[in-house]
Amino acid sequence: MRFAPTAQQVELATAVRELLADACPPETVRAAWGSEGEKARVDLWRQLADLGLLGAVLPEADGGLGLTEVDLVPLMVEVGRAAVPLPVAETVAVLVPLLAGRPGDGDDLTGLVTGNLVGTAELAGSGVLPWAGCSDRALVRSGSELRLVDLTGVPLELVTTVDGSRAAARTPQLPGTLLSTDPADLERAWLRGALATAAQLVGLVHRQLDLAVAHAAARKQFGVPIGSQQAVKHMLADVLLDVRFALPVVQRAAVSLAAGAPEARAHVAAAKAMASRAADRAARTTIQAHGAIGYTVEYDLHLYVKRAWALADTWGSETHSRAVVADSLGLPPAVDPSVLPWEAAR
Amino acid sequence: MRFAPTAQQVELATAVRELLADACPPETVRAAWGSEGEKARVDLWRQLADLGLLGAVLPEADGGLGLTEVDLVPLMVEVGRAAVPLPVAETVAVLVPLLAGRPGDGDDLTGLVTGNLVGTAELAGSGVLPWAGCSDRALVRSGSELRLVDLTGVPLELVTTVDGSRAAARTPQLPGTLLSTDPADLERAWLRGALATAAQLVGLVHRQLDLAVAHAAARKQFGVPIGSQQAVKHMLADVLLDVRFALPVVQRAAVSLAAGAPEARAHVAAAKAMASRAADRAARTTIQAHGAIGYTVEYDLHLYVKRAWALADTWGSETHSRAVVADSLGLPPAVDPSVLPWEAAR
Amino acid sequence: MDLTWSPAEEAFRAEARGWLEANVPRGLPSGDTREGFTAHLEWERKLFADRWAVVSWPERYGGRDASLWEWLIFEEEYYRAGAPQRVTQNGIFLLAPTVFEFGTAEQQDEILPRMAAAEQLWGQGWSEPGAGSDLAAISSRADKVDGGWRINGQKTWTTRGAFCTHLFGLFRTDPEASRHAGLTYLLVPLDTPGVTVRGFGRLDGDEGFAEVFFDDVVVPDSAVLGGVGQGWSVAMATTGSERGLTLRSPGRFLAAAERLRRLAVERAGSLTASARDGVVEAHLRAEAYQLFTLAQVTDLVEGRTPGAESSLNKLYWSELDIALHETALELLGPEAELDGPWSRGHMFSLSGPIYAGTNEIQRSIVAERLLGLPRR
Amino acid sequence: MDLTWSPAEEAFRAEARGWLEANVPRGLPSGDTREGFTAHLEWERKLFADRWAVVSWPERYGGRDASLWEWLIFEEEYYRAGAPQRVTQNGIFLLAPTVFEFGTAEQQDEILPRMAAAEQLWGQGWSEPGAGSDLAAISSRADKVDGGWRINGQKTWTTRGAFCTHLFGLFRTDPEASRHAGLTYLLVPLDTPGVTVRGFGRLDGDEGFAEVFFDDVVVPDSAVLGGVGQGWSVAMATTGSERGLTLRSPGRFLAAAERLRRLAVERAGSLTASARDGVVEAHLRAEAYQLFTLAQVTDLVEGRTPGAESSLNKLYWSELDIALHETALELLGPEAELDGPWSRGHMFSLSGPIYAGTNEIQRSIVAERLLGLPRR
Repeated sequence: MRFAPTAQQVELATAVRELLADACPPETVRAAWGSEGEKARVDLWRQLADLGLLGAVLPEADGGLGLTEVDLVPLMVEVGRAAVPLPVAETVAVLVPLLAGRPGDGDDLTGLVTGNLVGTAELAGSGVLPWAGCSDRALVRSGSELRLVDLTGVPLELVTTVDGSRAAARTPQLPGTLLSTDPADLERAWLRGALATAAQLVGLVHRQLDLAVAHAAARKQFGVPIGSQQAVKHMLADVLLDVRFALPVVQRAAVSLAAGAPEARAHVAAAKAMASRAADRAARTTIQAHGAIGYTVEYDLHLYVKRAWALADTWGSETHSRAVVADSLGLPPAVDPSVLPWEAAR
Repeated sequence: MRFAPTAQQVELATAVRELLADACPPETVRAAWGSEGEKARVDLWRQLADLGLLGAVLPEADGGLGLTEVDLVPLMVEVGRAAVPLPVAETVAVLVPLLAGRPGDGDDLTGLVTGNLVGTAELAGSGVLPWAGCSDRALVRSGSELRLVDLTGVPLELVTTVDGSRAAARTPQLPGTLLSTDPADLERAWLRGALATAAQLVGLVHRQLDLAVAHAAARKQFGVPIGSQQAVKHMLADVLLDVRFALPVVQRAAVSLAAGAPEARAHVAAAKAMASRAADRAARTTIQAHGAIGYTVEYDLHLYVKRAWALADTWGSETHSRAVVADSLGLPPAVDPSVLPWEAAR
Repeated sequence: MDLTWSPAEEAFRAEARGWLEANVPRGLPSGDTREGFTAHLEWERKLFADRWAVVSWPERYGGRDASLWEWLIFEEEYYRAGAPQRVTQNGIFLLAPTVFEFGTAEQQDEILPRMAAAEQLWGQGWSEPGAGSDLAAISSRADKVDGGWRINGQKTWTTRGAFCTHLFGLFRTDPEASRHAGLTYLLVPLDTPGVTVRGFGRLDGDEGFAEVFFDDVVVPDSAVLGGVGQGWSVAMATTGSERGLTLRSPGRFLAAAERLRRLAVERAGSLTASARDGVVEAHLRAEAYQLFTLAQVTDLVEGRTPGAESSLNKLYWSELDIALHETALELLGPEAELDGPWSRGHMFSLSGPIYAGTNEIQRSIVAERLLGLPRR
Repeated sequence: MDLTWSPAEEAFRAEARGWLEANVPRGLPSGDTREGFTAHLEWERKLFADRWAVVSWPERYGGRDASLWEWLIFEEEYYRAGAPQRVTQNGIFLLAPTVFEFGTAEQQDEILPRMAAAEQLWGQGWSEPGAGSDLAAISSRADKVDGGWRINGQKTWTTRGAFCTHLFGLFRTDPEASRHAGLTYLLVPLDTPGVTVRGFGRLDGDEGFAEVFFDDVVVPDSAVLGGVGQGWSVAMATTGSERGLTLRSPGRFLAAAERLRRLAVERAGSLTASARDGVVEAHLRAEAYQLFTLAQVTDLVEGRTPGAESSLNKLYWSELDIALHETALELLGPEAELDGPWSRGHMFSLSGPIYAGTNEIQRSIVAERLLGLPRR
């Protein structure tokens, strides 16, 4: 029993954090909202590739870092903290591990890990593909089949999203190559995406909290810093409480997934449920703690809040994730409460 | 349009409030927890009869005050504020109006309005009859029939309840006289009981709030009254917010019920749902605002908190009441969220 | 307790409903962009032309002398018909009550008809970078000059400021006086030399806010509303309006709760129990807000003034609005991240607990003034 | 990240489980009544006889020198087996860590074995009528006399005080010193002349609290724990224990969440969506609390001390405990008003956010010490 990251994991996360502090400051995220941000995105992707992050899960023999899901968690926390406007989670945690097991798709795999290709994924069947506008490949699902789509030359109907950096597009049936019909592949891909998303949400909450604390300590109203008022203190303490108790649940999910444990499905769902809730509450609270300043697009907070909103509802919303947990607990289905005691529920 | 109590209604409520301040102080409620309180209960019941409250809904020609459900709301608020340890709501709002329409039951009716008999009621079919230990008659339901039970001489299995003044008993099939098989009678009786319970909850919240405000203003910790701390201020402000917005919903339900409007069912359910929620939150909050003092039975707060808990879950819990509202809105039944996107809900 | 409308009130409702059904424009762009604002002005002018712009005002200013009850009915019908947000609202709901109460006859005759006709478009100039909820910290100053005042300083978070023609605001006219004292309420045409307006984006990205810079801006003595140095008490009257029932009429939330109900029915296939309960909650709260308001209007009509009660209104509607939109987003699921009326409404709702005095301040007001808890 | 137990730890678990399954008493009355307390003492003495009373203590005091990990395992098994609340807990979890850290060898040898054997039963004497969460406001005083101290004053909210034999508490030994200074930690046998104990009812009506009055009570110099005037820092060490992981082990909430799950399965016919979601929530939070604790114990084992983090524990378990019981009451419906384990558990849970420093105080500690927000 040792429930803490290893020194190596901490070291790698610190390296990623430092890289992203330089390479993905708020200006980069902001730029990604418009077409002028494309070059910054390409540069950033390249830097992530150079760090070895994109192929991190490949064995060292194949030029990777041999990382497991457990190792990825602290890295994805950093990707979230920086709100990297690229499908890092989808490429690193979903596409690369999937393609790595399939000798036939070597070119795409090489392209992704070297940073020549950007890969996104959407398995919920929502009809909207995030990061479509900045991606070359997309993993999609039709029924229970996994398909890989080459987005080059595919006409995309881009849509406006609340988080303007998401570069999302509507996806009517995309043409694609069949990757797998094995439901186990599909489930693993889903769980990896959900886990990486939960970890990003943890990072996003920390970023929002850092901004709110800095603002509340500096902003004076009525002659005192607003952060010296109990109301502000307590609302921000609750954000910390949520996220500090979400992180270990995310970490456990990674351990279960890496071990191939049958509990992985429920553990990932628990992680996503708690991270989504923490993120939703953090978004609302940190906007409130900022007052009108947080309610503008000139200030940086909104970049992180909007990413959190987007990620909270994808790869399994809180409600859906809780349904998975309920299922794992063997709970009977809910009954409708009777309307009046002598009338049966309708 | 004039959505406020009339001067007469205010006057009558004030009279009841003043009577109860004298006749039903906390000591009387506390005494009702033990058998030594029986005499106080009998005296109190007699005083309520003398005031004309017990037969208040009878026409003036029959010795009543000719009150409607609308008039009863402010009175029941006062009954709640004092936590009267007797089935006032059941007698005044449920039994008397039901019996008044039935010439055959004159003796019971006279007994109830003159204060010679105490009448309780339980229509949810919970298996527990509140106030059984201090009542002579009980209105119960079997299936959709209303029955009146003469409790005299019936052996009762008294049960310990959280609110020790409730004098509740388990009720295996009680023998009783058939009063009505008309579902409209049943529904009206239920709605009147639920409405009177909602009104009492409003009064109970105000009593808890008064105690908490007085305590918070007087109790000093860290050199200042705890009520000068934002955390305490805001939690008590929320209690006031809940109850101030619950009251008009209770009042509207009374208007609809008195008018025989088809919306009465949904409006009473809305009233009960909001009053129950306000009471549950008030109980938790006012205990917290009192600190350890509120967590003892020596201090009076618990008398009102425990009554609120009991009433919040009877005559339709918040969940059940909300189901009635959902039904009135024509909402489709809830679906179980899918577990994973490609798996149907179980 | 009488919850029925008189035949005259019912007739008023029928007339309003009929006119709105025939005239409400569909698919107007956001009023917080320049093009959208222009489109909205057309709607405002149509309202004015048919005397629906300011129903509760005297006829001579374009109103109908409607009672408070009729005003409530109009608002209910307005939102029920799906009519757009009023881009003139900061003028007609915040400034106008103050002009009626404190304005000179000349100010009333000059301002009110033009405001009703959407010729003068008024923005609010209260907040400053250093004075948000703490209004008394205002530092923009107006110095006395011959025949008028010279203004220097900066206002911010002026709603739709970039599209307005005029600004009302508080300025420090006595720099010696502390906090609440020494402030004056001034009316400033935004085309006065020395004024610079810069629009900026709200949370939804629309240019719904502006900063207004004053660089030796001179206004005449007649720009003073309600007396030199009286700005605080004059402004507080308007604050009451903003927090009270005028700005957030129950009709708005009743209509939103009904839209939410329809969304739930349309999306029955994804109506989870928690979303379904959220629809019930929105409906319960919207009706509670309506009923609370009816009680409050009864009090007003009978001469009892709400005072600190308006803080209860503001807490209730602002939190109801957020909860309602959160439920809508839950119903939309992954589509919630798409730009649309619900996601925009959600972002807009988040401003509710912030503006017009944060909800934290409102809770303290409730605790101190309604419950009598001690100040620090 | 290693979430597996070693073979030795698994063996320890198996041994504990086996013993508990064979020995846990069923249907014990509440330990907060006199008769119940006596019944619980039998259980405590059985635990001691088989060396399960204080597993983490040294063998010479009746323990097993168990590691923190083993202690966690024992607690998990203890609650999983449905074993009763420890009536000795205020001694073994609150006083004992302080005696280990600050006691003289004589004090350790005198107190610890008797405490473990449930011969000395210790109550906490911190709160006073005027000093609840604000412990530094203590006014009960101990004046120096020849060879000892003379105590006068009153303590209150002493858990199970009416059934205890000894009391540990803070007393003001230097009336000149302000607040935190001038306090001394004293150990007082309750049969000392001048001590009067009066039990009174907790929210559930049981005599779980006591007031303790001191009227010229003289204790010897050896009653001082940790040095004259050092009471505050000595007491804070114990406060850390009370808020931290020792008092509320995850096993307790895991077991409660599992009981709740079983209740939901048994009452499938009345399992509404909101109650069902409450069961999920209780499970999620209990597991999160367990995992958070595992991370914290890893830190402790590796020499990193939690400090203000213990406020996070206290906030989390106390609110989880209430939510869990509220869900149970929802499942019970009208039966919730009957006296029973769930309604009693609910009332008990409401003390969580109050004792050991209210949750309001804990939130301020989190904000100031973990987030770095400014004090007032």
